[in-house]
Amino acid sequence: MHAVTSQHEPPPAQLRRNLFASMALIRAFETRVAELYRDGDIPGFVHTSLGQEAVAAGVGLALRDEDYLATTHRGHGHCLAKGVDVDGMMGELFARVTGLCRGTGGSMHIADPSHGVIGANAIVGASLPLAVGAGLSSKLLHQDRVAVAFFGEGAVNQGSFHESVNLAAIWDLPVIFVCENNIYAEFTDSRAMTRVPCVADRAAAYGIEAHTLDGNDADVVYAATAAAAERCRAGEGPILLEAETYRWHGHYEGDAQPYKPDDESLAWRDRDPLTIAEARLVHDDTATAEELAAVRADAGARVDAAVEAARAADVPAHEEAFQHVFSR
Amino acid sequence: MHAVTSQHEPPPAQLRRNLFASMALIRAFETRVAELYRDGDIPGFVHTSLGQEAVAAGVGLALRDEDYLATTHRGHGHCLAKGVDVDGMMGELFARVTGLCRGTGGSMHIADPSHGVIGANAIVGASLPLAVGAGLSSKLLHQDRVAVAFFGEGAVNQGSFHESVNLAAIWDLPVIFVCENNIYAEFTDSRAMTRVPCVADRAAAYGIEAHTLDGNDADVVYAATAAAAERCRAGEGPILLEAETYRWHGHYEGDAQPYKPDDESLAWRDRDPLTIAEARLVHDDTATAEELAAVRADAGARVDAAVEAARAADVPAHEEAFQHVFSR
Amino acid sequence: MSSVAEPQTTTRYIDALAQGMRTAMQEDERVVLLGIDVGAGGGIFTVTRGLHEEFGSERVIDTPISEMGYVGAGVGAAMTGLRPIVEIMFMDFVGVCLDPILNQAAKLGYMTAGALQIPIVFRTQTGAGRSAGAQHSQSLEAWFAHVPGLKVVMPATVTDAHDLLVAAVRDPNPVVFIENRRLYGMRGQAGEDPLPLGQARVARSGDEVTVVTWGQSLRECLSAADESSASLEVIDLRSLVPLDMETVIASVRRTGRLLVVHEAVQDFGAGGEIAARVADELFDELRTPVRRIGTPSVPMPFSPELERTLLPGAAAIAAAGEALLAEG
Amino acid sequence: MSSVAEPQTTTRYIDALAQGMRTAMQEDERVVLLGIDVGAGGGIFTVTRGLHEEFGSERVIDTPISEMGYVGAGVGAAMTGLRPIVEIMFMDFVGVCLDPILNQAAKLGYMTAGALQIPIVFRTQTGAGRSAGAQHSQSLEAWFAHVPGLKVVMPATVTDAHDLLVAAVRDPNPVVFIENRRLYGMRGQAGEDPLPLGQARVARSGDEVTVVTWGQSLRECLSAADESSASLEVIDLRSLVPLDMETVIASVRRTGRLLVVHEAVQDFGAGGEIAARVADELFDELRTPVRRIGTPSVPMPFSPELERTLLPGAAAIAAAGEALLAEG
Ligand SMILES: Cc1ncc(C[n+]2csc(CCOP(=O)(O)OP(=O)(O)O)c2C)c(N)n1
Ligand SMILES: Cc1ncc(C[n+]2csc(CCOP(=O)(O)OP(=O)(O)O)c2C)c(N)n1
Ligand SMILES: [Mg+2]
Ligand SMILES: [Mg+2]
Repeated sequence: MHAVTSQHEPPPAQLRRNLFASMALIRAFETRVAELYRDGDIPGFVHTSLGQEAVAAGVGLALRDEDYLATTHRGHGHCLAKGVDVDGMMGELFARVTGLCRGTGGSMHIADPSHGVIGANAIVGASLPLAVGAGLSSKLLHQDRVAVAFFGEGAVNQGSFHESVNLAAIWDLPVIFVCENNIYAEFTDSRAMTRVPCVADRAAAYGIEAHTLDGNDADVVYAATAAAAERCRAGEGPILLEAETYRWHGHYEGDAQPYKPDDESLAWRDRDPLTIAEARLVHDDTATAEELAAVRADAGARVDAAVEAARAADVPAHEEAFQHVFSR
Repeated sequence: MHAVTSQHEPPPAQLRRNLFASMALIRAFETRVAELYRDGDIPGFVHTSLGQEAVAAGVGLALRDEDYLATTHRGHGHCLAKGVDVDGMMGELFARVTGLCRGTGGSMHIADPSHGVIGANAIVGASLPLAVGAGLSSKLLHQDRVAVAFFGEGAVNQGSFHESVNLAAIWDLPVIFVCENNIYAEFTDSRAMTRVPCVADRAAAYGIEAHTLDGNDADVVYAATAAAAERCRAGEGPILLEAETYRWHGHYEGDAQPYKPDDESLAWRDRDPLTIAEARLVHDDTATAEELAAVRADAGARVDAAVEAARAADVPAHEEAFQHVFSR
Repeated sequence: MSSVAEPQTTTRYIDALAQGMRTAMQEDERVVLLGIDVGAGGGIFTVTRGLHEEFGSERVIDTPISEMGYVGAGVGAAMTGLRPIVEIMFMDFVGVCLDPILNQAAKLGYMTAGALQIPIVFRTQTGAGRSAGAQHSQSLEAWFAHVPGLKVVMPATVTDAHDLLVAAVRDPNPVVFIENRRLYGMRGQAGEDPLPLGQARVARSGDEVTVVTWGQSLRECLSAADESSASLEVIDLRSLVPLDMETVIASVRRTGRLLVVHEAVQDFGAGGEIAARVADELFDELRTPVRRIGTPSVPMPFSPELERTLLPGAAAIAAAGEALLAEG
Repeated sequence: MSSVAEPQTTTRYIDALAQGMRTAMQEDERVVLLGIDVGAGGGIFTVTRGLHEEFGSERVIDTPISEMGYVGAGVGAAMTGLRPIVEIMFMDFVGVCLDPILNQAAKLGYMTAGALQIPIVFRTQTGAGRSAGAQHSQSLEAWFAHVPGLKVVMPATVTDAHDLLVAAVRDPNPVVFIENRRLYGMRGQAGEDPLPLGQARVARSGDEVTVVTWGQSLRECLSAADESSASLEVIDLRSLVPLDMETVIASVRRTGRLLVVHEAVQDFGAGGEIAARVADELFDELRTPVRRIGTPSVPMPFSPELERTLLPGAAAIAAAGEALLAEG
């Protein structure tokens, strides 16, 4: 792993508790989704973000509700942390009318513009230009909104990364490029796909500031994002944050991950973002172990309720297939 | 302009005379082509490389006949320096059957695989992946050939630049990326389209060696290319050369260039690559002024002959339109 | 729009386009222009000349040569409150920026069950016949018409250049707006009264053969109507999506004969759709088979002679009309 | 290939594809594979499993997520002596890598009057019906068939998966080779005897209605033939370019009725071309109008129920056949 630094103030106590709660919700959601998918309850492709909860929570909580967020095939956590409704998300995964997209989108395409989420994207690298456009809107409409593009380290090799970061740079747009470097892109160790040790180093080509962060420490991610958002709102242009983290599960649910060395997986499991947060919260008396266990239990119950609601909901009627092809 | 260094040995005397002859041929060709286009003798779009002769000559003469070269809409000089036949080129610009492509390609699409030229390209940035592929062939077929991709500084903002340089880097391919930085992309000052002062700096994102060169000094370009080709043949992977130069004419013939400051144009005219070479050749007694004048006159005569031959040649017959859509 | 010479005091197609953008920008502040050299340079074909001065660099935005990035940013901006007009300089360049059109703009409205609206106009131009070569001559409207969620508009007259452009900007959906550069200098009546998209126009009445066309081929069809001994009714479709089949069917019901003409390659072109629909719906009423005239399946050659060989012209259209009449 | 259960000892479509690549790689050293995770990972659908072990990493090459770069490099490699098979993981991803196919591979042979040959296979797959969402479900074969210079092949049987792939690699031209992932598990007769491209196959004889189809729709058509009270003659086109109209015409001449079926969107799809040609050529012989069945103009929704609503299935095909018979 690359040297990691954080030059920012840690977040205050309540916020740290909220970060934990957000991670707990994502953990519960993704754990449950993995089971549901295994059991054939959810159709399509599913990519979970287990192990990466700190990035989602740290970024999501540092943003305002009206800030924009464009995400990827691995976007459940990002949406949850941004405040998107759990029932709406679960309903969407179940392809029910209660889903945020009424069943037309699915896991890879969850969107909720009412919370600034302008879409999850199944095209690697496509989130970046969209976020640049959202940043352009914010700037030209004088809206003080920040736009975040999430993407993986694999997406950095797409031309759209290059073009988008450069555009945001020359136009001084309020865009935060958040690269979740979980080392793998599908079955490929991304370190073999570049000669450069970390993604943040590649930002130099665009003349923008970039930081490599411990992506399993929500406090660190939060602080860096909050600082970046402030910069953006001050009109100082884009910034790139590389969050080093790890994908616990396979690329998609069902992938047995033969390509990962065991010791690597184990070492990262030891760096569970929830455990890290938990230990620190308890250690500095911000919360008790019991309180945190209750938070986890609440999250589980919340997700259970969402699953029940989704199961009970209707599937879309035949005619819905033909709606919304065009707006009127 | 950016600081320019050359750490290579200057080329020997005969080679320097050849570099001058190559530049003289390009100068004569492009000057004549500009006139012919103005007079309506050549159809389509024409982009000349007047002022940039030293890059073409320096690169072209440092390569072997079998080395590959992929070029751009502004590629006449590159082809000439690589040894492509003047009659075939002029015939192509006139859309005659004597043209290298029998009139199907034209100025933007001159190609001559028999000299390694795998095509001029009217899509900005498209030369790079093609050269990467040629480098891949050379490597896998153990051919010891080098592949050169020419492109402008404007093309650096295309995703294909990013993807191609990275591919060549991770696969250690024998590819020389030659960026002709003539400051402008069409009517746009490219310095406004990046925050980074020079293209060579952007190569750091791929972990490859890069040099910024005085692109109006053919000796410098030659030496750098020869060294790069040697590296490539030794299996040490790709390299990027940024040749700083200037486009004397408009983006296309006919463009009045209102966007260029007069003093800038004048300053670069003072740095005429032929004059630079001439002065040095005469100064160190490698050639006399008379000899060099004769070289220029010969070049002019060669081009005149090509024009006459092209004028006299047939246009392709109707049926030729339908040939070569597929190979058999 | 007839082939009779127009008075020189009327407007040029190119000015009507500029006026269309001006109208749209005046009536809605959220309309912005993005593209390569659309700003200070006024556009490579001078289409946007004057708009930068009038509306400033916040609304008329020069981009780097990063089509994937800026077209995608346009889509992101359209989702978040702007109404961008994004220029893709040549239609052939969609090869480097298709994803934002195909997978983002066309689908995100549907995939979010209407939560996202994407009011964007992709302005581009096509047009063979001036030796621009195979990479600068393609008419690909059929591709876009085949993608659910995109509207596809091709103005064939000066009036429509203005009116359809304004209508496209007012439309809340993504519109691919395809100009033809061979029409840029054409003079005609200035438009002012935009209709909603999707209404074909009987450009010339006749009663023996219906000729359906769009874009620059309209001129050829009108000339053919002048020349032909058959009485041709010429219909300008104006848009492929929405497709006004009613006007077509009504005409063919009267004439009993149909010829579909387009500049695009005939094989698997949009003409097949029109032909198939009419041959189906009017099976019992057609006097003769539906015929199509398009470019043969050949990349467009540079040679002016070969290009003329391939492009559908007035004489061939007139002859085809007469042949149909002779058939039955 | 009929809908009757096949013995489990026969080969799967996916293995036939692998065997096709193996055959091609064994018979010609210049054949190499390029794509995301095609190597050590064996392909996201396991299509290339085993090939990396067998042929090594010089011939089975894992790429970064840089489609524009590696597809373009494949084209460059094809021009310079290799015969690459380049995988584009989902057909939808052509949005990020179309230029090398559209503007390079399809045109450079023609534009060089045959001096360059480009023997490359673009392997890709499509196939809706498994809730992959709108960005992972598109069938865009009509696009490629509309581009002169590309061959377009769609194997519908296990035998053809092998044979057409080998034939595609042997062909000296660029071939877009479109698999359907819903066929991957299908069992059938292993192929071994490649025919040249361009020969349609009567998959099932009948004498009342000709049904022309390709790709996975063949299965639906064969089931429809089983179910339908009309006698359907089912023709598998196998390739759109070259297009074997003779087989189609011969059949329709006998039956007097034609139904064209494809999974792609019906509007402006390839079915229009077939329908238009037959309606023209057999104007006097058709008993009923030519009908088409494709997907309605809607982005493919995630919901399994909505997806089923849209995709052409055996029941609808059987009914359409019967309706034609009832009509005349
Ligand atoms: C343009 C494109 N190419 C390939 C894919 C297939 N694909 C989906 S996810 C993925 C890996 C992405 O890796 P990374 O960006 O690191 O994200 P992660 O999955 O690790 O979160 C690939 C190759 C795709 N969806 N889009
Ligand atoms: C993909 C694409 N976008 C835009 C263009 C239009 N275009 C042709 S040349 C050019 C400028 C290229 O600038 P640069 O790369 O610096 O090369 P130069 O002309 O200076 O040699 C542009 C924008 C194109 N041909 N292809
Ligand atoms: Mg990753
Ligand atoms: Mg330039």
